[in-house]
Amino acid sequence: MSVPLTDVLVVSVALFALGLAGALLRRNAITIFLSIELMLNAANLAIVGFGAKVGGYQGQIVVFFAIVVAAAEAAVGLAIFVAVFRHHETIDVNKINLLKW
Amino acid sequence: MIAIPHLLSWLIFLPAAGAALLLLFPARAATEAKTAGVVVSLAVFVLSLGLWGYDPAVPAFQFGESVPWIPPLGITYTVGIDGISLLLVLLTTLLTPVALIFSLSHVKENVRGFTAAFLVLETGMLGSLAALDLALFYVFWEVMLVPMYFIIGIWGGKRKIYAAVKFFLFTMAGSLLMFVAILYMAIQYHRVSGEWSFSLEQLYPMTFPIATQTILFFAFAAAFLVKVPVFPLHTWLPDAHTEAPTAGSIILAGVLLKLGVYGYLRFALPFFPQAAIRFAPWLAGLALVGIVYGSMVAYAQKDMKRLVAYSSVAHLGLVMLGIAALTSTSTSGAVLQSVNHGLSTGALFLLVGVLYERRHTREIAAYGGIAKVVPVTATLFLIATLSSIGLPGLNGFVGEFLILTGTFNAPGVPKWWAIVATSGMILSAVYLLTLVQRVFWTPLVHEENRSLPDIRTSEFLVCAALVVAMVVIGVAPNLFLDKIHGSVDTLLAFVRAKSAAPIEALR
Amino acid sequence: MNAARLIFDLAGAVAFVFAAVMVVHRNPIKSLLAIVVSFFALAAGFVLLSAPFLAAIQVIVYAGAILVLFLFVTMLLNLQTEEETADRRPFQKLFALVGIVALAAILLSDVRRSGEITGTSGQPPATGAVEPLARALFSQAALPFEAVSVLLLASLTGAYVLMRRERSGSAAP
Amino acid sequence: MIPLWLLPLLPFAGFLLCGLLGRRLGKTFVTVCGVGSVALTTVLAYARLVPYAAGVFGGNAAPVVERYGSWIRAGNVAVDFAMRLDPLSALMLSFVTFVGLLIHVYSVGYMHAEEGYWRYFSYLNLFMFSMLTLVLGANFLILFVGWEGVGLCSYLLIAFDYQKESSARAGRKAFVANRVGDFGFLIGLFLILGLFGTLEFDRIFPAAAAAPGRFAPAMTAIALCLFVGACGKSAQLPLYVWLPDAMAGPTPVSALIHAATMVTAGVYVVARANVFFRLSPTAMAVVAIVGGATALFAAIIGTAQTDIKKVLAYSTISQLGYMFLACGVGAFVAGMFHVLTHAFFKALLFLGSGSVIHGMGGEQDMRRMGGLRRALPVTFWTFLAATLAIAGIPIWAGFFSKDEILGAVFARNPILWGIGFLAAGLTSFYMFRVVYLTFFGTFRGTEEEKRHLHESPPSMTIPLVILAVLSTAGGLVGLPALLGPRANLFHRFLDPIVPPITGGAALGRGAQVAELSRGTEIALIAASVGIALLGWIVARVCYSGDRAGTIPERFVRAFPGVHLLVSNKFYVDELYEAVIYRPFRRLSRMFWKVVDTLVIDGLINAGSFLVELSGDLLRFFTTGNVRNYALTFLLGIVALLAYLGWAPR
Repeated sequence: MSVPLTDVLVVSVALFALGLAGALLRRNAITIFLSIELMLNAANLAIVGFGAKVGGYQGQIVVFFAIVVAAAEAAVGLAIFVAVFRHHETIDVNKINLLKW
Repeated sequence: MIAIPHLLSWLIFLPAAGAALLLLFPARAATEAKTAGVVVSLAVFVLSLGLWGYDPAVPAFQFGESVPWIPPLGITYTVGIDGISLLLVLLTTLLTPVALIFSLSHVKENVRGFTAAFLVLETGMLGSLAALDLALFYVFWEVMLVPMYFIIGIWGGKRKIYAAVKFFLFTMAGSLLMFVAILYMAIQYHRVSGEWSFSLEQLYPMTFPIATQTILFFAFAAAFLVKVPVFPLHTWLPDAHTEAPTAGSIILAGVLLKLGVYGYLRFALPFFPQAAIRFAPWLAGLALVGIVYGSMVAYAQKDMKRLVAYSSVAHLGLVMLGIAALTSTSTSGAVLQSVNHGLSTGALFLLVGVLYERRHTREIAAYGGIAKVVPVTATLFLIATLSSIGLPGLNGFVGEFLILTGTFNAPGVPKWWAIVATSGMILSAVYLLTLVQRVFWTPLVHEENRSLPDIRTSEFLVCAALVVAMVVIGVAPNLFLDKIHGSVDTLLAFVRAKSAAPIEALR
Repeated sequence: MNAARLIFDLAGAVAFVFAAVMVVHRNPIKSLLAIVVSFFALAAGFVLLSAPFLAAIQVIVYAGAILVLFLFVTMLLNLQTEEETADRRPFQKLFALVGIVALAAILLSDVRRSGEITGTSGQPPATGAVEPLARALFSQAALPFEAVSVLLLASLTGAYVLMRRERSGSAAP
Repeated sequence: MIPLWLLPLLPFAGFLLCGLLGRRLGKTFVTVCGVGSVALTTVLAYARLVPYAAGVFGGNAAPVVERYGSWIRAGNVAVDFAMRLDPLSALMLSFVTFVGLLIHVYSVGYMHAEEGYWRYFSYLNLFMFSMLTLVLGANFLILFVGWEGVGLCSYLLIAFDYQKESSARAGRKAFVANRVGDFGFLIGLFLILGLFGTLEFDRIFPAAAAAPGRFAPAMTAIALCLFVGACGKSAQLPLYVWLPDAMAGPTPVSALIHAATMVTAGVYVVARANVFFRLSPTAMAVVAIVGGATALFAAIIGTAQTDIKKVLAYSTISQLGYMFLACGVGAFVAGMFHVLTHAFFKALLFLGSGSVIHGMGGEQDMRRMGGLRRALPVTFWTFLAATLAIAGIPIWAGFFSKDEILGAVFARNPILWGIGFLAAGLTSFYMFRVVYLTFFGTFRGTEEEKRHLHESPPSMTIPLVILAVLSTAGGLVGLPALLGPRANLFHRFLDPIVPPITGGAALGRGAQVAELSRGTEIALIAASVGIALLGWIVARVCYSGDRAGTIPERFVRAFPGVHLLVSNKFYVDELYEAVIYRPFRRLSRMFWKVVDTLVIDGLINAGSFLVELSGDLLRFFTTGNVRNYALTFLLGIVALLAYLGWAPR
């Protein structure tokens, strides 16, 4: 009476691919960031799935930490967006090339 | 003389400790930083005099210390000196306070950093000279590079960045090759003995097949010959010397170049005797080219510091020739001449610095006829020049004579080596006396030179110290040769034994 | 086919659909709301994988705090819809699609082998109780836990520094 | 017993005192220190010399060697601080100290107005130190210390007036030309060291003399190398060019260094190493030919010079040539005899010319002088004595030495004798030309100069008189062998240092003149007196009386090419400029600009350019667009996973 691992992983891969598509194809930084969060969650799902299959709580602990890191990342990332927006009046990543040279 | 325990370690780390201490000073305490630097370096000099107790009768490293440093890899902190390094150590401890005292009144910006860089440099130099563990040596060798890079790059002249980067890349390229060779040797040792060790004591007896030896020899030689520098690896030197602040030039010419010579004698020669002997004619050839070519290019220079820099190429060519000849006489002469060159060229750079600080140009054409305005500077400059061109009675002659006669009478060495090298004696007179003539003699044409102030007391004192050393070595060279001689003989005997053939047979 | 699997698949489908909405929608606010829904669905999935604590965190922290932070920022910046400028990067799109498909294909091909994984840890399967999780967290993972708290502090500071407006003309002393 | 080391060290102390304190303590101090130290040295030297010389004449000629410990000790080189007194060094010591003292005294008057008075005396004292070291050194390396030391002092004193471009240049030229000689000298030392393992005179010379057959093959090289050094120091062809320029120095310096003492050091070395030279006929021939050629060549140039000091300079070169000529034919003693007499009369000539220049207020051009006989009587008479001596008029010193040389040369090679004979005539001619142009006729200078004309102070004239006496009577120590075998004191004194050589390669003999028949000898003396008188008469006809100058003018008109060539010193300086200096400068610049900057740095900069270029190319991958980076990341991961998935497990 449990969820088969295959289902979990399929969902995870699907979500991950979606997140990837968003990150690569969208130009709005917020959306890209959200896509990245989505990928993170897809990974979390896979880990929990594996954890349930293997047994014990290790998987859940890892995901717990992943969520905390995601929180930290969100805080800093959003702060960067605000700072960038102040300078450039946009967060369209096509128009921001701070990382050039 | 009271024996001070751990004298070498004190010498090596006292400057570094001083540098660390300096960083606690407030950034604006320039005078205090300078004074502290001078005091520390003078203390090191005084301490280093304790090394004079070195006993030449004992053919081994003395003042030795050894403690494990990185045990899993067999890396130890092993130091000790013999007759070859003794004089260079003393030269280092002498020239560092000289350079710092000279800078007392001339360096204005970030004095604290400047002084600290010098002290770290001194640690690097002394460590390199005393290290008897390849890994330790390599660490100190690289430690020298960094402060010198900053000294040129921050306190240098107009093209300082170019010069600093060039200096860094040239020497780094050489020493990285050496690093690979060091690792290879340690791995080989591990393969043979099952242990890790980088200490000279363990590695000296290793023999390699001639093909391997050749490659390793070239890797080591690359590091040392760039530093010397041997033609055609010398082009970093004029730029570095010219752009470095005066104190930097003094140390660069006085000590850093000698470390190339020292490294060659301490490592390249005893590790790979067969390769070293096989390529000795090539080394001698480059040295001879260096003598003639360096002299001629020096003659063509319009910039005082560049001229002196090229003269270093010529003089060190002579030193390398003495080493390539591999006789006791010429090699002893080469070691002594290294010290001599440090003194005379150090003094020349110092005095060029004296002029530069007053007039802010190194162009020879901007001077002329100033002997009347600055008689003391002119006299000291003349003495340094005479020392540099090998006037008997001053230090340069003793070294030159020993190198030349040792080379000339070395069995199996073609006579023309020494004959060509002796022509350097004529050439050095040509370019250095021309410099004296153009700078100090002939009519005074530039009005702004009429009011040049003469040498300051502090500058005079350090220069006088160098002059005294020149005279002492010139008149009583045995004081120094007796210390050198035994170690050189031991080294050559080792080389001969290890190459398992008389040196002559391998040429 | 058991009920748990059915419910999980359903939740996965919901998560996928709303995630797709998030990716496709040009209005960032609506994208945000869509992903909140997606995360709720994922939380449901966690419950089914006997990780109720994570489900709670997913709802409270992720959806409730982090995404709300996103919402605030988005509204603060007053971002409306993405500008309709033509994105003249055909190669970017092409390669991205190829890459995504390839990655998904590789991952899915590996998923087929997931049946090989068995419970080898020797530990009993998770029951969903919070207490053993807490025990594990504060004993085995005590050090990472503390480290993560420092990370949070650092990110807090970083965010503060980044957000601070520099007063023009007042150079550092 | 006065230790020998004291002799050089006294002037050295004088040098230090004058040099370090002289500027502050003033002229009196400098005079006391500078002259006093040399006076003391002279007194002490004679106190040592007189008993020694008595010993030599008493048949006890053993050289005295004093050792003061090791100087250089390394490998197979061991050199001692050691000084040696033997007849040869005793001879040199006697006139170096004495003439040196006279010239110091003379300088007090001559240099009294100079700003660099202290500097002058410190250099002069340093010179005395070096010269005494050179003379007394008991091995080649100590000798070399003095050898280089006198070169240094010569350099410093020529360039004494360093603010004058010409003086500064002349100083450097002298030093470099000397260095070229020293180059050969050093190679010679290396050879000696290699062959004998030591440089000590009392070991190498007996060794070579004891086994001539063994050492003879190497001797040509050694002797020629030493001779190269001698050529540099003693201004022989082709290295003589520095000596005429050296006249830029103060006149007493020219007298002391460039006439009486330093330039004869080369002859001293050849005489010192006579054992080596005599083992190599080739080297002897070279010495003789170079000496003879120089004697004639310089004498020819001397006839057309107008600067009084230049005439004397070329005269010096010519006379030095004589000395080498003598050595080259094996008459080392005769050569040294000429060194001695030359020291007296040439020093006197220079000091006399100095007195003239002093009286003329610095003018050196003889065309602007004339009739100075009345204004400068002492100078005139002493100068005349010196002229008679150098011209070889009997009873004056030069006659004896020159005659002995010519006799020895005739015995060996009549062609060389012809050269020497011709040079003797030319010498007489150009010297009397100087006398007539300077002291006879009417004054040709400006009115102002005429008013300024005055005889020099006693400090200058007294040395002149003393030297005149010596120039006149000094030759009597070396009476010709004609007057009996024991008449020649000089030979009796010096013969011990010319040891007999046994074996096939031996060339020299004790007394060469004795070989000639009495009749030949008398004929030779007559011939040389005759040519000396002929030179005098020609000079008188050309430069004195009513038709003064007309004959030379006619000569110039008849042979303009010859005159141009001679008065321009055969264009040797120009030749050196074109063949040596200019190519050297060009090559130096070429090395710097082309080899260093273009080739070596070019290669290195090409390397760095490659690095930069690849950086520039790779830069296009950093678009700055985040999505590009992410995409690259993704593709990388796909590639990695594909590799891991498909790689064989």
